Amino acid sequence: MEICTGLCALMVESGANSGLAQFMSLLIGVLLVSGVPLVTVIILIWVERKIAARIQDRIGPNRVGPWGLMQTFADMVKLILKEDITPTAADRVLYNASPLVSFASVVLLWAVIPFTPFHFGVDLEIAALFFVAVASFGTLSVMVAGWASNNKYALLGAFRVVALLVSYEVPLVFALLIPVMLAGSMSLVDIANAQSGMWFVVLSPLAFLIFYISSQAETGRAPFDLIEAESELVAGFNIEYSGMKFGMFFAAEFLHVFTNGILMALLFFGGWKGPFYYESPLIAFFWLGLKGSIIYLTTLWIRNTVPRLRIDQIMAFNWKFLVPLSIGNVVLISALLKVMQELQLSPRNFVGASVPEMLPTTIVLFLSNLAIIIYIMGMLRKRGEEMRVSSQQTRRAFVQASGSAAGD
Amino acid sequence: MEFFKPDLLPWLIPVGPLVAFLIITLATNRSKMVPATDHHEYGGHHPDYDGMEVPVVTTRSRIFSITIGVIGVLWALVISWMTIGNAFNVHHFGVEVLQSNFAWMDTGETTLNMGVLIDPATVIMLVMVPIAVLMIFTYSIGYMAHDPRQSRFFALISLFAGAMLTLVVADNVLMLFVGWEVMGVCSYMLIGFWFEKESAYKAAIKAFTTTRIADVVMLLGIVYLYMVTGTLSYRDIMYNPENLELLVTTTPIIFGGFAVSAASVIGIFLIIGTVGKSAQFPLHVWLPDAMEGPTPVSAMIHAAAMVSAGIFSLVRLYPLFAAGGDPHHGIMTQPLVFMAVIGSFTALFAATMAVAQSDVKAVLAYSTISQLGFMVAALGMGAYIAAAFHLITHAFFKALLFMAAGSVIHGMEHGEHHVHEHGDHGHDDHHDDHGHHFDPQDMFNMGGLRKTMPVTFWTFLIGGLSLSGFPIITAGFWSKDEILADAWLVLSEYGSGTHGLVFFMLAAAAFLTAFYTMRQISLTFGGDARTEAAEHANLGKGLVSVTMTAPLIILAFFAIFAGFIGVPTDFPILGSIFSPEHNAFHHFMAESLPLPEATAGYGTLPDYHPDAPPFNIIPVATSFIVALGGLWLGWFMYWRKPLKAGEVDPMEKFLGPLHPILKNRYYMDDLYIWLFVKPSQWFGKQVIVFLDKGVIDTILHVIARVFTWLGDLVKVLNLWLIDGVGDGIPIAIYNFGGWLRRMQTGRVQQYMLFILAAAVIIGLVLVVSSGAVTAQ
Amino acid sequence: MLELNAISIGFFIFTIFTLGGAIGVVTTRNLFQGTVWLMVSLFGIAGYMLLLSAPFLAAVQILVYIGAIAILITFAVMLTRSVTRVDERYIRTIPSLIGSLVLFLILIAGVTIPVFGGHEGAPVVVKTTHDFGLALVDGNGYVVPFMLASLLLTAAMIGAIFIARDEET
Amino acid sequence: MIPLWMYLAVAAALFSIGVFGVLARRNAVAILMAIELMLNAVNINLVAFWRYSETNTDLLLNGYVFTAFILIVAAAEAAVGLAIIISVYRNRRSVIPEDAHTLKG
Repeated sequence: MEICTGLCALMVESGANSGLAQFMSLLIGVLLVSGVPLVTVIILIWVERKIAARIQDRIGPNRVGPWGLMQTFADMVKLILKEDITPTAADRVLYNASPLVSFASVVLLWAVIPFTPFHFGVDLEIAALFFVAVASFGTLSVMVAGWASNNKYALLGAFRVVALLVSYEVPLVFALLIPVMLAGSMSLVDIANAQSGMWFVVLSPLAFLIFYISSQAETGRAPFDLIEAESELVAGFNIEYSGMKFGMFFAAEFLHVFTNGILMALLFFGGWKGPFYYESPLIAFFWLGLKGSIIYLTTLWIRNTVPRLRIDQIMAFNWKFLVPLSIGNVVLISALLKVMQELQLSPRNFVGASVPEMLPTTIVLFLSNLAIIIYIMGMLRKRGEEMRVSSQQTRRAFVQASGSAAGD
Repeated sequence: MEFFKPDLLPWLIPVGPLVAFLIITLATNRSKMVPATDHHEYGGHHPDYDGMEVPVVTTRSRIFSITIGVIGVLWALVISWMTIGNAFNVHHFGVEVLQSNFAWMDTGETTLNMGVLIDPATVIMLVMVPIAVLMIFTYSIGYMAHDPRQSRFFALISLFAGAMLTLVVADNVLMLFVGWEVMGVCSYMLIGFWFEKESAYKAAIKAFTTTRIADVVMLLGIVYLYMVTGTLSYRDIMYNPENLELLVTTTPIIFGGFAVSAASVIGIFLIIGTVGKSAQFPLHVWLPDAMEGPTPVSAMIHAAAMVSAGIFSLVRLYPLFAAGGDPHHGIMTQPLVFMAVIGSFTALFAATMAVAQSDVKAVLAYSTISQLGFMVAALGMGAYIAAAFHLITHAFFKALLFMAAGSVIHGMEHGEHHVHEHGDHGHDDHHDDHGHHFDPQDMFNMGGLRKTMPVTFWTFLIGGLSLSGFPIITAGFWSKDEILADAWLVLSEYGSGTHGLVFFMLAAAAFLTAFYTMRQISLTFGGDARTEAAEHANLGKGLVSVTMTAPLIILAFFAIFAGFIGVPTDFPILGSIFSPEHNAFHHFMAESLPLPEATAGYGTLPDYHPDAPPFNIIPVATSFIVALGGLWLGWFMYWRKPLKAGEVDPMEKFLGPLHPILKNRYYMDDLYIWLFVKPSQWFGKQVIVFLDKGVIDTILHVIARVFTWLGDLVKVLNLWLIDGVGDGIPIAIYNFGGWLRRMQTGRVQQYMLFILAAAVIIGLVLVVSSGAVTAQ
Repeated sequence: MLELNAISIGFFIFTIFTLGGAIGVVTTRNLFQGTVWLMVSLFGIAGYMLLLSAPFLAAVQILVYIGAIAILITFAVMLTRSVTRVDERYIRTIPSLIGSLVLFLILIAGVTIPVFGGHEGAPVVVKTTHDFGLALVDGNGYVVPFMLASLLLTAAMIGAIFIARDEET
Repeated sequence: MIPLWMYLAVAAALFSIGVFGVLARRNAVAILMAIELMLNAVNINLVAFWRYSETNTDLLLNGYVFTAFILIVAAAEAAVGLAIIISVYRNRRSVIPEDAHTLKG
């Protein structure tokens, strides 16, 4: 921000129209902020490939540059040089526009992400809402891409994606409401600041879990990766895309995952809070990056180890489990918060407080969340046992039947 | 609870029986259809029911109805006692009373209030009515045990009791009248309860119409009272000297020429109401016929409720009757004279008829009329308290007597049934052999019942002695003695005139009372059985007989001891035992009259607070003589040498040609038939022949002709004028609609285009006009 | 008259978005493209709301219109795809065009000619989203309409599901 | 600062375009989209009036709140409208309101 205002002043001094200068400097600020994710994604692709390889007992990229660091640049060059195909039956405008929208929807998110307490694109008072709103662009781009390709598989993939994204947006938003309620603000800066005493992940682990699962689905990573579902849909909605257009979808997905990591770090893990974060913006930025990266790594871990689910399983899991759970969680926490507000125990009273001051609040909220989790776990275990028993019975019946058949 | 405030509690008293009535009527009155047989006691088998199915109440409904009815009465009893307790807590009760009311409707300048009032008169009724009613209910459990309509019976007597209690707690004449009329309806339905019997439904109609005549007159009195005073509340009229004086000084419009005051006219009108309700001469004819109802109903009507209500209303309104005169100093007003004449005449008149009756209940019915005559006469002499006293004691012993008589009848029926079952001839041909129906109520069929029904005998004896006024030990003696004492006071101090005769007439009536009572006891219980049925008469065993004997015992207690609350203070020996300071009943009751201080300033009003009549040996001796003499004569004629079967009544020989007259009730019924019924029938017939068929029909026919002709004319007009117009308009509308419907294309966007066009036109108009306005 | 600054430049950009998108919606032959044009138009309107310092409304506008309604319309377009290729775009083109134009002229006259209410109010102090949230749950504010609106939405959703449900399933 | 009338003018234009779309388009979905345009024109007006004309008392957020409610109503309307369109389509294989004129006079 300081850079923007400084630049603006400079331009006005050098004789430019003040309004125009303002506009231009804003434009430059926007470019600066969106530059961060653009650079990040280049590294991310390498990291992802490397880690996936290690988990799958491979080496991963190792030829281009030291440890294969330059592999991404090589790929970029390849993608740019590739022939840019537009199918003749496709809707030309939309076909070309959708990768842009897809990538833009992720980059737009970075506008509200505070890198340090004082370095951010814009501190919107509705940042959380902005996050949800912008996420809908992602849905849109997928839809448009699938339709504009004029390809059967692409359209089917697009339908699946839209169903998935729209469905999982519900628990996502409900989970997002919890930190908003705890902090009493939708601004990400305020939310991060409210966690100086205790991270919200401790106050509300359930909300974090829901958010984590939903965002995994939102980004379309395994076990929710039936967007692509290579075995069924060949490549999903982007089947007709090639060259840099495909690269943009690709990059957008990778970036989206990392962005979600950063967002979770901000919402649940105190953002840039860490030892000495106030000493220098770089240290604060380092903590944020570290936390985001750890979360990112866990998602990678999950992606590479868990098998894909069927669409009906995904939908049932969402509508029959996650949505009721998230609604119940919101209702319970909000009622609890109202009571605690009366008792002067609400987290809002402890913005910038230390850990001991925050302790009573923490204990109450954590225990309440724990109670729900234990209840849910018990329910799930019972259900699982029932299913196990029934499957065993089926198997036994089958074995008996075959055994008797053999006896005859 | 708001309702447990003493002032509001009386509202709850009638609620119990009334709710019981509703519940029984709506919920527990379930019947099942069974083929009609002789075993159902419809008060006699009805020939029309042969081969038909008749409704018989189910056992469960029977039990529920009984339970609910008894609970309702118990409720009334408990609340009454609580109310009485509250009343005794009130300081200077009588001047201060328990009351609450609310405005029911506005009638111009005045407001008609509904409310409850607990004053001494109410309290004594609340002592008597619930106990008597409860006894009657208990008795009915057994008495009606085989009746196919027992639920209905309990519903009706519950309503009856509720109406009576409403009447008792009412604080105004209108509410009293409401209870009064509801009782009239109930009495109609209960007297005609066994409507299969022709005599029963005729008796019901007779009772209803007779009392209605009186009620209409009474309503006139009430209306006039309201017109003059603008209120109907007892306290506002009877306890308010201003209103009383207003009544006395007002000259009525219609009877102004007869030198009477409004108070007199109203009083006489109201008394006529009582004459009907309490069966005084000449409207007494309904009451003996009312014996057609079940015996508990007779007890209800004659003792606890209906006739008492008549006397109670007179007691209530007494200050009105006495206003303008001074009965304690020999100045009698017209209503008092009216009451004295009617009452004393009725007392003697009914007593003479009673001696010649052979029906066990008819004797009691005439006895009731006679005793009510005593009370009315007492009121006519200003013996307000004595009347109330006799009302209470009479209620107890007359209820006892009726129920004992009912037991006797029940026992006789039982005996007859027994005879049939064990007789030589078969059950079926019994009716063919005996043309006439066996009458279980005829005393000449009885005799010797003291052996088979000892409890009934002893209680009947107690009741009978109380009725006769057996000296000292019975309640009847004390109350009757007080009436005679008052009558003697009037006679001795103010001598001649109409009131002079009262004492002698009442004394004669008392003598006859003792005589016919002893006659009845002797014929019923004395000697040996005159028929087979009487020999086997009993009440059976088990719960039924208990419910029919227990009330008798309880009432017998009251029939003896109720009198001791009113022993005169200066009566030798006993006075100092029971009334050391003052006559308790007298002292209590006198408070419900206006205080002397209150009426002192009003010249036309008497001193309402009389002292108890001083002790005088003459009336007491008279009481002794008439009671014992009458009893002795009865004993001499009937008990000493009991009648054999088939032997004629010694009275027939003794009275000679007078006996048929008395037995046929002085031919009063026939007289009424010739005097009223036949002329009205004749008149009705003439109306049919001349007025209806002759005059009205002719006019109608002419009018009809004219209109038929007119109709033809109009029809012609109709065809071308009205039809032309009437058809033309719809056709025009139809055509227009057909043209218009082409606009209705069903295309929604076209409609919207129309809307837009309209909006644009309106917008243009607005723009142009507001632009023009602003431009100026 | 109008100084050239970020806001005015934004206004013009958004105007192009809004009106261009709207014209696209009513003129395009391809309905799917129509939905995309609709989104463009709605995006412009969200921009207006940002300019009018109602960022919450802007975000909700995007969330609800682009994220929900437009997607819904897209689905409807695809579900009714077999007949969406209607040869004639318009019916009653001329009367509709005339009517719309007259309406537009009247409205423009209303808003521009000062006589008809072209009143210039000074921008007032801006309320924040916080105020808005408080007003929605305030007993003196809009809590009853708010609840009614939520009820309406629930009812509409249930009704929509009921209407669109396949009879066989 | 942008004057109020500019917003109003844009809204008027948008509204008129919406009206044209509603009246002239044949496809029901297109009509629905045009209705959305009209609603949004109203939204612009409401927010603009709120921003420019509302007096600054404590709780006066009428324009703002109205806009929010219109969003809600629009969502409900779109859901129900599309449901009806799909239902009609299922029954008549047509999404053209002109064809659904059973109620014609």
